[in-house]
Amino acid sequence: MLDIYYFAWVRERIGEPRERVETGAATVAELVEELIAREERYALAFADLSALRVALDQELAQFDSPLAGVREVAFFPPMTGG
Amino acid sequence: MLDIYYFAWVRERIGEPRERVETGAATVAELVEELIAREERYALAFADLSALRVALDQELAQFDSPLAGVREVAFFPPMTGG
Amino acid sequence: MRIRVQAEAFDMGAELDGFGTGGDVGAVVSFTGRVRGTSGLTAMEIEHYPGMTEAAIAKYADEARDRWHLADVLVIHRFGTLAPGDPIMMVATAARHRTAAFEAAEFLMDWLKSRAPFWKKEIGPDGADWVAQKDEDEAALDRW
Amino acid sequence: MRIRVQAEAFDMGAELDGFGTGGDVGAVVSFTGRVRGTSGLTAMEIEHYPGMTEAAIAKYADEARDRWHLADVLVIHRFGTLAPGDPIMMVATAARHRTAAFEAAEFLMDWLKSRAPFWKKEIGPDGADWVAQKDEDEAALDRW
Repeated sequence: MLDIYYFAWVRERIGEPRERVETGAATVAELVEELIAREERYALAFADLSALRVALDQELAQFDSPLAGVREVAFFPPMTGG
Repeated sequence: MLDIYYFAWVRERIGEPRERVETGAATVAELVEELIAREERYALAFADLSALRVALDQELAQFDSPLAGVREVAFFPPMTGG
Repeated sequence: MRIRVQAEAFDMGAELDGFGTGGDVGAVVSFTGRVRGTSGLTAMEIEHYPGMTEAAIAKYADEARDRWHLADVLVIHRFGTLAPGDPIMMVATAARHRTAAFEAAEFLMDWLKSRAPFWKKEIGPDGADWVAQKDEDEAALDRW
Repeated sequence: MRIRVQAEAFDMGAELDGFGTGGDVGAVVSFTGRVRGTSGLTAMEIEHYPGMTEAAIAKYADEARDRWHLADVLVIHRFGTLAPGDPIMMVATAARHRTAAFEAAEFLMDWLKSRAPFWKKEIGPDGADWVAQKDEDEAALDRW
């Protein structure tokens, strides 16, 4: 089981801040493909991966990063703190 | 009549913070020569002009700057504020 | 080292009271960011990623402390709904010399801006917009 | 714009209270210099040139304000006898964006350091020494 978090406009497009999924995806990219295949709102949120960032267990990662052992995935746009 | 001010170690070598002089010097350099000729303590204070700065009427100037119309001259080492 | 992620407002002056008063500190630099009340902005909403936020800030603060031998470092960042004029965040650095204190503060700002998980939304008369990352903010990281 | 040359101590936090709270200010940067208590230093004496000091500071503050479009600028510099840990001086700048606020504060520090008529003398267990200007401080002016 994997906890997925969404922030900012990704959260708004998906329509929820968090969900728990069962997945066999080996990488972040494979997980994204699974989600896109599910529903239109995911396709909308993940339409342009270059506009998105991903964190695995609260550390910034890449879309080709492996998911083995990961408990928490987060998708969000580039940060705008400060 | 010209007011001359001395600061920091220049003041300490000259032995006073301020004096009033009557001079016909046309430039700062000429004034310095006059002072050096006066007494040993001036020769000591003005031994190395590259270690000194000069201000005319409270504005930084050069040793070849003219003294015409100037009321106040100040000699001091490089500033160390901040 | 003082790191806080909070919804509450803070007072820049009060936070700096007594900051960096150690024996070997010659320079204290602070930066405070505020909500600008321009273009009819009525509010700013800041979302963050609890847990990751604190960890990311601690990582950059540690790095700044080690790299510039800081005697002290402070980072405060707010989330939630803010009004124009409100303080958003602040950093402060204490070092022996001014160059180190300035560089460390700018380093922290550049990293917090683009790598700490905060997202700003501007609420104005015509609706709400997520603030887009600026190319210059991403580029600013290259100098470190 | 607030410029003060004074013998009295000041409180960095209190001075920043309410500084740069104008509507268009997004960034406030402050620098505070303190007497370091290293090498057995027991006191620091700061001499200045009354009149010229205020004029020089006002000139650099004006220049910083115009060049970086500052909404506000503050400079305080002390003279007289200071103890280790005492604040020597501070500058603060308020601007729309962080880069302008940081640059203006560094500009002011670099000029105050080498062009405002102050001279520091360090008093230690072995006597008193006038602080010599550092080559790097003079060189720092070139970047502006």
